[in-house]
Amino acid sequence: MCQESKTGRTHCTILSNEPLAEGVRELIFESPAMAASARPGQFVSVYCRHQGQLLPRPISICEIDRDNGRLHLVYACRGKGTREFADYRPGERVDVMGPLGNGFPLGAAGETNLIIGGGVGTPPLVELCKQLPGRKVVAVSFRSDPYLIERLALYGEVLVATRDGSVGVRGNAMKIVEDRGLTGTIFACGPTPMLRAVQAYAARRELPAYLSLEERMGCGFGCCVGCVTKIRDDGEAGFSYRKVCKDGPVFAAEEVIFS
Amino acid sequence: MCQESKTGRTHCTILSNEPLAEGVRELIFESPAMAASARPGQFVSVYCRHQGQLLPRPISICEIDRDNGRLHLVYACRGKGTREFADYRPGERVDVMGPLGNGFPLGAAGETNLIIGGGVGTPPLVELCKQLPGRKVVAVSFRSDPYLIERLALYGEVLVATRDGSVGVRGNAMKIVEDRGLTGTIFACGPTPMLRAVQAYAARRELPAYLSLEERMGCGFGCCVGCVTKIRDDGEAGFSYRKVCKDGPVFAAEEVIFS
Amino acid sequence: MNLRVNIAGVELKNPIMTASGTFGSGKDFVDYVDLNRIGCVVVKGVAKTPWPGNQPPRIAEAYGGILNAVGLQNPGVDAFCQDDIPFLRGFDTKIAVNIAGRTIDEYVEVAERLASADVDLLELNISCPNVKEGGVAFGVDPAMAEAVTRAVKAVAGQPLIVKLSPNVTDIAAIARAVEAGGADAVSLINTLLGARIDVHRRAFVLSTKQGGLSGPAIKPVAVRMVYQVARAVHLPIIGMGGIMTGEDAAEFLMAGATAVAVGTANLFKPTATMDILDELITFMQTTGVEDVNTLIGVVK
Amino acid sequence: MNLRVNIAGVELKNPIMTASGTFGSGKDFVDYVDLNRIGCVVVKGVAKTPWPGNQPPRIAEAYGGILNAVGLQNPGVDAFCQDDIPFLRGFDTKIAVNIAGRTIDEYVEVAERLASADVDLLELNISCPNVKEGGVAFGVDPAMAEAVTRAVKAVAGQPLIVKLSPNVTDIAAIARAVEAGGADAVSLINTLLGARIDVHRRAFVLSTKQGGLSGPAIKPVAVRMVYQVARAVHLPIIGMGGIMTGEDAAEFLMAGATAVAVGTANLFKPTATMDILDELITFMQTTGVEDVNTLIGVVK
Ligand SMILES: Cc1cc2nc3c(=O)[nH]c(=O)nc-3n(C[C@H](O)[C@H](O)[C@H](O)COP(=O)(O)OP(=O)(O)OC[C@H]3O[C@@H](n4cnc5c(N)ncnc54)[C@H](O)[C@@H]3O)c2cc1C
Ligand SMILES: Cc1cc2nc3c(=O)[nH]c(=O)nc-3n(C[C@H](O)[C@H](O)[C@H](O)COP(=O)(O)OP(=O)(O)OC[C@H]3O[C@@H](n4cnc5c(N)ncnc54)[C@H](O)[C@@H]3O)c2cc1C
Ligand SMILES: Cc1cc2nc3c(=O)[nH]c(=O)nc-3n(C[C@H](O)[C@H](O)[C@H](O)COP(=O)(O)O)c2cc1C
Ligand SMILES: Cc1cc2nc3c(=O)[nH]c(=O)nc-3n(C[C@H](O)[C@H](O)[C@H](O)COP(=O)(O)O)c2cc1C
Ligand code: FES
Ligand code: FES
Repeated sequence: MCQESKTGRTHCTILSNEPLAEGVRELIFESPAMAASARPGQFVSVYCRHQGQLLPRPISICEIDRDNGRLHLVYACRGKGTREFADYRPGERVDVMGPLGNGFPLGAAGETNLIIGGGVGTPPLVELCKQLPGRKVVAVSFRSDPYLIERLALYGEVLVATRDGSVGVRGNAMKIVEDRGLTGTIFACGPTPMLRAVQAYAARRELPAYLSLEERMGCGFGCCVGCVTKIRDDGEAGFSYRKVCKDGPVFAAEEVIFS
Repeated sequence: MCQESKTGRTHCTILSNEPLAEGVRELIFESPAMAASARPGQFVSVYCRHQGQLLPRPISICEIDRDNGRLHLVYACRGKGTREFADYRPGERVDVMGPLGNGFPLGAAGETNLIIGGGVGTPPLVELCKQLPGRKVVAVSFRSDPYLIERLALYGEVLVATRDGSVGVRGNAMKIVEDRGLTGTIFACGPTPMLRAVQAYAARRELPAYLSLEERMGCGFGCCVGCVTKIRDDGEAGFSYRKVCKDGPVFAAEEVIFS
Repeated sequence: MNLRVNIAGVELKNPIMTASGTFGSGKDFVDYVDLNRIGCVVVKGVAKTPWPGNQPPRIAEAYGGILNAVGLQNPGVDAFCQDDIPFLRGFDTKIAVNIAGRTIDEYVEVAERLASADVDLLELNISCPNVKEGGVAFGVDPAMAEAVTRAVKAVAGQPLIVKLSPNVTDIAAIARAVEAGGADAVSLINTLLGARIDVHRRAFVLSTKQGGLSGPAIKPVAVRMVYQVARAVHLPIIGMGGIMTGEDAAEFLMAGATAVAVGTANLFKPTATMDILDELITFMQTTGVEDVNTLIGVVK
Repeated sequence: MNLRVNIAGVELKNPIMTASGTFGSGKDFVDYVDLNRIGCVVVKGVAKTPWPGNQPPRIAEAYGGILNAVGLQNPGVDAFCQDDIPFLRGFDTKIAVNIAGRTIDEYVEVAERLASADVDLLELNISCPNVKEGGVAFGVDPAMAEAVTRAVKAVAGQPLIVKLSPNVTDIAAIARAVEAGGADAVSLINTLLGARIDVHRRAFVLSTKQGGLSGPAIKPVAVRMVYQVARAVHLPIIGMGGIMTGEDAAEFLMAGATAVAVGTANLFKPTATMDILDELITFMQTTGVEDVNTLIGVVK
């Protein structure tokens, strides 16, 4: 049970923390309040126990289990924080704050939707596929060892690429999309080079596209102006810095300036 | 089991961490190596999990269970570190380094020994009484709620005082000693005002006396010169600063300069 | 129990303030905090015209703290007056405006614009390490610090707090200079200059290479400086730097601060201001302190 | 893999040194550390005659660090030469002697006494915040820093490292001054001035009120200063301040240090030097670095 309150930052009980692939784990924790309000594409801030490491680790919500009051996160063990998370055991507590950000615009769904993911950009696409209306084609890529494929396959056709070619096409998800000339309303989450390619492809084909961005965060809820990204506007400079945590993490592709 | 190594600082498994009195607990942990070499009056450094709090907490060894490879500590929950210790559960690990310091000079035991303790100065007296030869009279005082009395009673007569008079004499252990005019070779551990009174009493009665001192520590093993106390010498200044952690914590009473 | 303190004639209901740049103008906190309970909200730095701020990454983690290089992104004083003052005036709390500038003239223009605005205090930021012209030159040179203080004080419509940089050899000298320049109060410390390298990417984490270190890691430096400044000037002091708990707040008061500001703690615990206020009250209760003013400078 | 680095003509087998005052003369570490594996042992500050040091308490805890006010307690240069040099010469490691003094003459006398001693390097401590005359005045004034460096260099029998204080507005200026004075290398940083108040006792924790802050809390300040100094002078730099891991060591090398010193980490983990060396080697292996010298100053 979560101690729900207006603290924002709550102690939540861990239900499971199992490996999904090499260096990738799924963490399930209890929070009826968060599960009740969460939307696809939102994220939560997970805090370290190590009190030298004070910043939140933003992790997308992979699945929302409203019935049981649970959230599922899928995370890669990379730096000090996520490697710490890997050791958590069921029954232990973790400090979480969320849900945060705006998530994907479900109302923008087309008849056909092209869902594009790379690596740990894939997790939020599971709940997105679950809730997004319309036909869904999913193209996802991984370094070598794919995960979450079966869950995505519940909602549409899934096309897989791996960097080493061990599973599916060799290359990244955009190679599949380009080779097949796939179209539809695009929802994408993944590394910046992939998102840049999505943006170019969407522009060329004149497809509506939404990109979920990453940036280093200080607070995760909008107060520090730490997590900005360049968003096109009419001002003198042609852009202004907007907050990934509060104004995003999802932005319309044509607004985003990758620099 | 302890991962014994030359690290000095070792992960030890906690076997028990039960309350003995209001705000006082006994922590039992496993360490065959430490148990094999420990002597009465030595201490260990216990480290916090909170990585903002890096300094060791020096805690005296209360009992040495060589047969089972265990050490017993008895600690008061006072500041941030010891309050953290209070939450540890059996099966969890704690970082400990030791045994440290020199302990009580067992060879100095007299025919009659006067063992004087106050508050959390009492714990090391249990193992001392266990190992010290000769007759033992024990005078100990507490704020209100005495502890470790039954264990001390195994080795000699125990006289108790409490500050509020709720148990035994009202006052501190030195009141008992003075009132009864007790004599013998003195071994004492407790708050500075009590040790100062012990020193004066021993001088007046010409009794040999050994005092276990406290000071704030940086390292606990002698490298930082942080934990010094004034020890009489022949130099110009009449004293030099000696390390409580390495040269002590026990010093002959006539050497100590309380300032 | 009395929690009221007085900063240059402005009475705060309690000594808990927010540190500029860590609380926006409070809007992001209404879900977590009752703004009516905060002594004074110090808003993020406001300049004459909108500033874009620095490129990302603007945030790096440090042990017990964070490095930031926000670079005073702000929408300018006009947008501030229009959007933020009415919002904050909806609550029973004092408002202090942190002023950013690149030249004396720019500082003066913001203060002039605010002279008729409905705010309670001005805080002159001559110590932002994150923009080349963010006042840092003013903050490290006593003569320049005095000059900019004097110029802004001449046009200020509200009592003037000057915010000091810790990146100096002698902070007491800077404090004396701004006192001579007419400051009504000083606040300290701003962030310590620091840097972090990502050894895998072989590059600085922050786009600006160096940034400002804040959080509990800097608290001992801040307490030392508050104590030094309290001995050097007769001005009220707003103490800050790594305050995480009510006892931390009490520590700054005892070192000589009249009020304290909570900064980085807001970022990872949005209820920090309330929690710290509650803990300060508990600390006063358990130690028998009737009036918070009796804590100020009690340690000599 | 090459780990050898060269400090002013003295070749260290690896870039791991100890920070003065945190390792004694190594005797307390023989149970935990193979001294033969340390690039250079920098011993605790040594003065002309024995110094008693400050009254206790000398240690206070800070978030992610410690405050110390040891005050350079030491037995004097004669006792050092008699007891510590023979001990350390029993190991295959370089020896650097940290020199403490109150006046230029005192520094000079220690250096003269050591000129004929069997040690490899001298480290001039003009930055100890813990004794009124512990050189701190020399460390914050470029002209004085240059003067004391020149005087000691004139009599030094070994290459001279000058240890810089971080408690200055412009550390690059001090570094340039000691370079002009003839320093062969610089080491930085010494501790940051800080203080801690015990709010229950209403008193400073340290007997000296303020002390020196060290440990991971200060690392970002240290990395920034190493980078600044590397851009200001042509001398080899020994980087230190909060190094806890091999990656921390790599960070200082990349910022421009030729070698690094491990300080506070020794206190709560006596194997720290060995662990950091092993981790640095692992870091080099996994990132394909053949020669540690290629890391030095690689981040621009
Ligand atoms: C909106 C959003 C959603 C995300 N969703 C997921 C997800 O579902 N699964 C997943 O595995 N990862 C996700 N990430 C990336 C994840 O936040 C980082 O991998 C993680 O923060 C790294 O922390 P660390 O302690 O392992 O690394 P460290 O290097 O120790 O982290 C140091 C600091 O840098 C920050 N940081 C490091 N890498 C990143 C990054 N790529 N993006 C943002 N901050 C970073 C950390 O949060 C921390 O503050 C997401 C990032 C964002 C911004
Ligand atoms: C040789 C020795 C043996 C001791 N044996 C015992 C024992 O058996 N049982 C027991 O309950 N206590 C004992 N103490 C006291 C115990 O070390 C402190 O109560 C404890 O360190 C307080 O830590 P804290 O985190 O609760 O307090 P905090 O105030 O959070 O501690 C902050 C820092 O101050 C140090 N510190 C605070 N109080 C003391 C103190 N009285 N002595 C030394 N350092 C202090 C802490 O170690 C820490 O480094 C002993 C002290 C010494 C020196
Ligand atoms: C993200 C961030 C932004 C900041 N922006 C400003 C600012 O605009 N103006 C200013 O005077 N100080 C600014 N500061 C400094 C804080 O107000 C405060 O002086 C400093 O962070 C120390 O306090 P702390 O350790 O409690 O954060 C900023 C600090 C942070 C962390
Ligand atoms: C207990 C202690 C004693 C110190 N004594 C000295 C000294 O005698 N001479 C000196 O130059 N620096 C001294 N220092 C400073 C360290 O050498 C080092 O510069 C500083 O602690 C920063 O490194 P760290 O964070 O790794 O400890 C001392 C530091 C500590 C913690
Ligand atoms: S992380 Fe603070 S505003 Fe986005
Ligand atoms: S605590 Fe370091 S020498 Fe005693």
